[in-house]
Amino acid sequence: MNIKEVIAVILIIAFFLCAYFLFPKPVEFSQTVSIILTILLALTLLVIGVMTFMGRYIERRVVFLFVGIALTLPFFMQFDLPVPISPEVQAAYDELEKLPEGSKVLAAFDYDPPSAPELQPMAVAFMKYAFQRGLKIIIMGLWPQGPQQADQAIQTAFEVIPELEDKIKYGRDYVNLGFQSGNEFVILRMGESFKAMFPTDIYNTPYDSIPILKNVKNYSNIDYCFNFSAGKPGTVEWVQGAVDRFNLKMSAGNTAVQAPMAYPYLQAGQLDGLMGGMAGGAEFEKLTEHYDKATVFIKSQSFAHAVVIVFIIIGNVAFFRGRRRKK
Amino acid sequence: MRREIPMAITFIVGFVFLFAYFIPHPPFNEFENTFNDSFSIIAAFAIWLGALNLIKISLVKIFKKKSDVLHSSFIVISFLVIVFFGFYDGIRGLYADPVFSFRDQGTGFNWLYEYVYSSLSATMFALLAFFVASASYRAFRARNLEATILLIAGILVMLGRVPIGDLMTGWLPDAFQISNWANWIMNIPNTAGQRAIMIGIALGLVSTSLRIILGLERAYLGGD
Amino acid sequence: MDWTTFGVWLAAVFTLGIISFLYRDNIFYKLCEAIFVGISAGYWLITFFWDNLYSKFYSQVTDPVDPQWTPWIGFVLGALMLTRLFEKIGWLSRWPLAFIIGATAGVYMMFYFVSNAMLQVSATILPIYTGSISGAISNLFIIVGTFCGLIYFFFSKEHKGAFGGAAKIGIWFLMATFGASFGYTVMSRMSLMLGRLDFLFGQWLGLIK
Amino acid sequence: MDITKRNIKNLYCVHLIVFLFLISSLTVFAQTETVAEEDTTTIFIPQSPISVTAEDYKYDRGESVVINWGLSPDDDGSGKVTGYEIFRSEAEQDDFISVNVVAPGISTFRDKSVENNVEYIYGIAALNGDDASPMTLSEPVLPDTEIVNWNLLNLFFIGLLIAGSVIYFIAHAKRGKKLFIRKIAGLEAIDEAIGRATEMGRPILFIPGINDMDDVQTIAGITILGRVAKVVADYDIKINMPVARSIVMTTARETIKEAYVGAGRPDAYSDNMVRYITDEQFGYVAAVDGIMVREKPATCFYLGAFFAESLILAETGNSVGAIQIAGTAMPAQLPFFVAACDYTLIGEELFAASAYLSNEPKQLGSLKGQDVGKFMAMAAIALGVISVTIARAWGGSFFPWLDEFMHRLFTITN
Repeated sequence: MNIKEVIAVILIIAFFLCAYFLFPKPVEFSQTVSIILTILLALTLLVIGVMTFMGRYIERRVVFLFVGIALTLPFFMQFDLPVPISPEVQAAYDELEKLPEGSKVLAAFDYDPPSAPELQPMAVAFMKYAFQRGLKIIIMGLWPQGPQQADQAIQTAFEVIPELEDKIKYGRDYVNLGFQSGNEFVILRMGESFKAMFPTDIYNTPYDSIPILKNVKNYSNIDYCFNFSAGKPGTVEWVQGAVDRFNLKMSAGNTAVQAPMAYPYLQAGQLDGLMGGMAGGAEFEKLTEHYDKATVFIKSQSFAHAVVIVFIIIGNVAFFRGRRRKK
Repeated sequence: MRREIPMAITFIVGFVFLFAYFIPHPPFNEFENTFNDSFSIIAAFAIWLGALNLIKISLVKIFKKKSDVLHSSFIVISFLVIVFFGFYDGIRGLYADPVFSFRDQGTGFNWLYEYVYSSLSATMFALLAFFVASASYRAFRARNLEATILLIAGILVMLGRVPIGDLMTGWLPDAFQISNWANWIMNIPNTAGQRAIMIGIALGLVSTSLRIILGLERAYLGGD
Repeated sequence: MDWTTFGVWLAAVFTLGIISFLYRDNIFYKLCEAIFVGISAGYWLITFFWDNLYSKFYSQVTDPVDPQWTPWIGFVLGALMLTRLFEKIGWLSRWPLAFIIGATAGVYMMFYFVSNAMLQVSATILPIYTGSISGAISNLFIIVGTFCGLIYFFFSKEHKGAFGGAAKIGIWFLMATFGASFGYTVMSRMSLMLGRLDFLFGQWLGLIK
Repeated sequence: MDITKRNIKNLYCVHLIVFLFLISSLTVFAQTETVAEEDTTTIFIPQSPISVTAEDYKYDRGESVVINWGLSPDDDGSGKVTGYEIFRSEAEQDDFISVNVVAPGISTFRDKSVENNVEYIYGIAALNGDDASPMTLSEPVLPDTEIVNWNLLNLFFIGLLIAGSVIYFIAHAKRGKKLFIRKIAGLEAIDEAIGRATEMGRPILFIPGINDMDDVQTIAGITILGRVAKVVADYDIKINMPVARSIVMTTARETIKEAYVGAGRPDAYSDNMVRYITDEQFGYVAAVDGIMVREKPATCFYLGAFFAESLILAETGNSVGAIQIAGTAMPAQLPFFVAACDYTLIGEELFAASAYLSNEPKQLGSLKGQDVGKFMAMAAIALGVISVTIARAWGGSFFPWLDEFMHRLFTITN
């Protein structure tokens, strides 16, 4: 470690301590400042592009730096962006709209904290919407932390809309069955009996003494299923195990990585609707008119995408330049 | 005999499980479940092999080779700490009233999970944001027609799925809006390509499975 | 300082420690990584112990009402797995391997065949005549794309002539698919970092409202 | 056909027509009546559904019953019937519970929540908002378990055809018939890649994905390892194989050990060639990354099921200048492998790899069998598309039937 690096580390620590103890909270940039910052960012990228064209290539840490800036700055900026609704999110929403009040919806939470940034906004919006619509929610998870994520989503929903907390009763309006290990085999066995897989809920209440689960034996008593999935087991397993075998009706919210793989199922009608990643979350928030995290994050997301695209172009400029040289 | 018995096991088990799919009658309908449970139990045994291996390597480094001492001792210590809380909370939970699980809120194990494990793994995961950007910068080149198609599809999807796409083309007629193009790419070429891959994988899987069941493929038993 | 605040600070330190790798490999990152490797190995050991060994074996076979015998299969095979620790009888560990591999082959064959082959073929049977030009074009693309994609995967015919041309079209569709996957992956990874930044600037520092 | 039988059939037709006529006139009558009723009171109780039948659903585990009923005469699309509620009771108990509600116009329901070998009676009531007609009851029904699921007959046949062609070509090749298999660049490159490691005196890194042995991709990766390990044992190249699953560790050790035994030098084998790191994805990747940077492998193989780590692995491998050969059936990870690796096996090619590398006729025969499967899929798509297009455009009777048949053939009913 040289002296410059030591100073840099000290400065960074000082910055975070100042931010923790001294900064006014929350920090917000005015619109003018936001626009100036955006223009500055664009200009530096342009300079890098020109430099590359001249033959001076940047190292990858510069890319890291720009991605970091593009992700962080919009948190503090004041502007709104239009969110277009894609047909598959609209379809998911429409299917939910069609359900009459009191319909039983199985909500399968198959993700963990590392993938929560993408899926939690959808989950919160879904909970808010479902509770306001009076849908009955049965929560379960094939990932150990899924049910905890569901609990957090419900807590957030209650914090944002306080009147829900009085209206919604555990056991009557929703139940959390908890986690069960066994991946796709849990899905298959639930086709015969939910109770066999979840003898009690997460609080050790016996299955039969939970009001919402009265007359719920298996998928045939479920009106709809919504799956939040970050990998395996997830939407693919639900489609193979529950939709194809037991004709369950289902929509899914997926991390963006998973989403492209789900499109063939969507086109084949095995899935009704699909929300992919942060964009899907933002669209769903717009449809349900509960603006929250995803609507804020989508701004950073846009900036980051723009930066990545610019770097792809810069990379290709360097590539073509190098190729012409060789010739 | 050392090779024949495992091959016989593979053959019998493979065939029985395959045909169980068509037979809803007990006990065949339970076979998938039995396999899954057995696999879980075997995995629970096997992980001891793995964990012991990891700890052995770390201890050898600390005491014999004297290299990476700090690094290896952190591995051993953090391993022992979470294993201790895992067993302690788990056993405590069994005898408590009401019964609780080792991963319930308020246990030491859960605290370690929430603040140590999950923040470390989430950040590791999040580093990919930077790596994906640098990979885009360094690897995604329009080398030939195929690579160009990949790039164009990728860029259109990236633009179309976030609001900037609409900011750029929102004033144009529907057919020229990037978000519509992105939707089209996702729903048409992507579906077609994924489908070809899926059908291919399914067939490859059938053929590989058959080779395994028939005993043609036995590298896992040490080749021929 | 209560445990939660301490936990948030600790998490923030670990988060910054891992991020510091972006500058270059350093001691701070190495220690975070070591803790991570140790913690995660222990985490899975514990999870497997309670979720699999305890609830799928012990509590099943000792059930006072309806004790099961099938978990013993897994137990015996699992125990055979541990024979690897002893040189002489280590070859017995091939039995559980043979069981796992045979069963995997048998169980997943039909699973995948139904969802990934049969139903996808059925879903590709689309009319080219739909009454609207855009619908017809879309369906035609799906059909041609799937068809040519399959041609690309043919092993027993050289990619030459018309066949080669079709395989080429297949590759284009595969590349468009990969492009779409790539775009979505970028989106996904950015979101993950947003989650960590939200933790740092929101939950920890409280700078975001 | 027997003449009397046909006559009887005709007689049925006449009966049916008379019956339908009666029903429709009844509906008209009922309609006028209800309009009058609606004027006086807002409560309207629809007429009960006619004739309810309940039958055991065939070829299942005795877990479902199919109920059919004739629509309530009031259910004419005018909205006077808002749905049907299905009730069920165990026979001789008269304790009806509501099973489900279906939309108007629907006259069938499959109750999948019954117990095997318990006798049930079903009742269907027509609904109008909160009001319901009296129930029409069915005869008792006993859900039963069948031995074979004949609904899967189409799957069985298609599966048999494909499995059969795989086995046929294996047998065919065994008899010594020559089979042509096109060159797969990624697999041709494996020998070259191993050779490079020998020349440079650097190790080979082999990653079989991060899934466990219960994923066929991992098995495919291990079978390729079997081929690679033979060469490795012959030339005594250092192989380094960090793994994320304990069972994979065991299997991989077994595989490499046998390769060394086969090469006649069991003493050169060491368990340290295969190391378990951790089941945790990123803990594992971080460690593998470290290994790559420190040991600078000449060649990296990534063959198996990969997730997010593919990007990091491929990038790091690229930066240490290794030749990289990747193969996976995870579509989301393929773009990164395609972009950053020298050769990539896409989906099915991964499964074909070990057969291809073995160069044994019987293994290659199975690839030919796979091709037959693809050909069948393509033929089915072509035939189906033609029939559905003609059916849509011109109608007729044959093509709609063919279209229906093709869809049926490739659909699974449960």
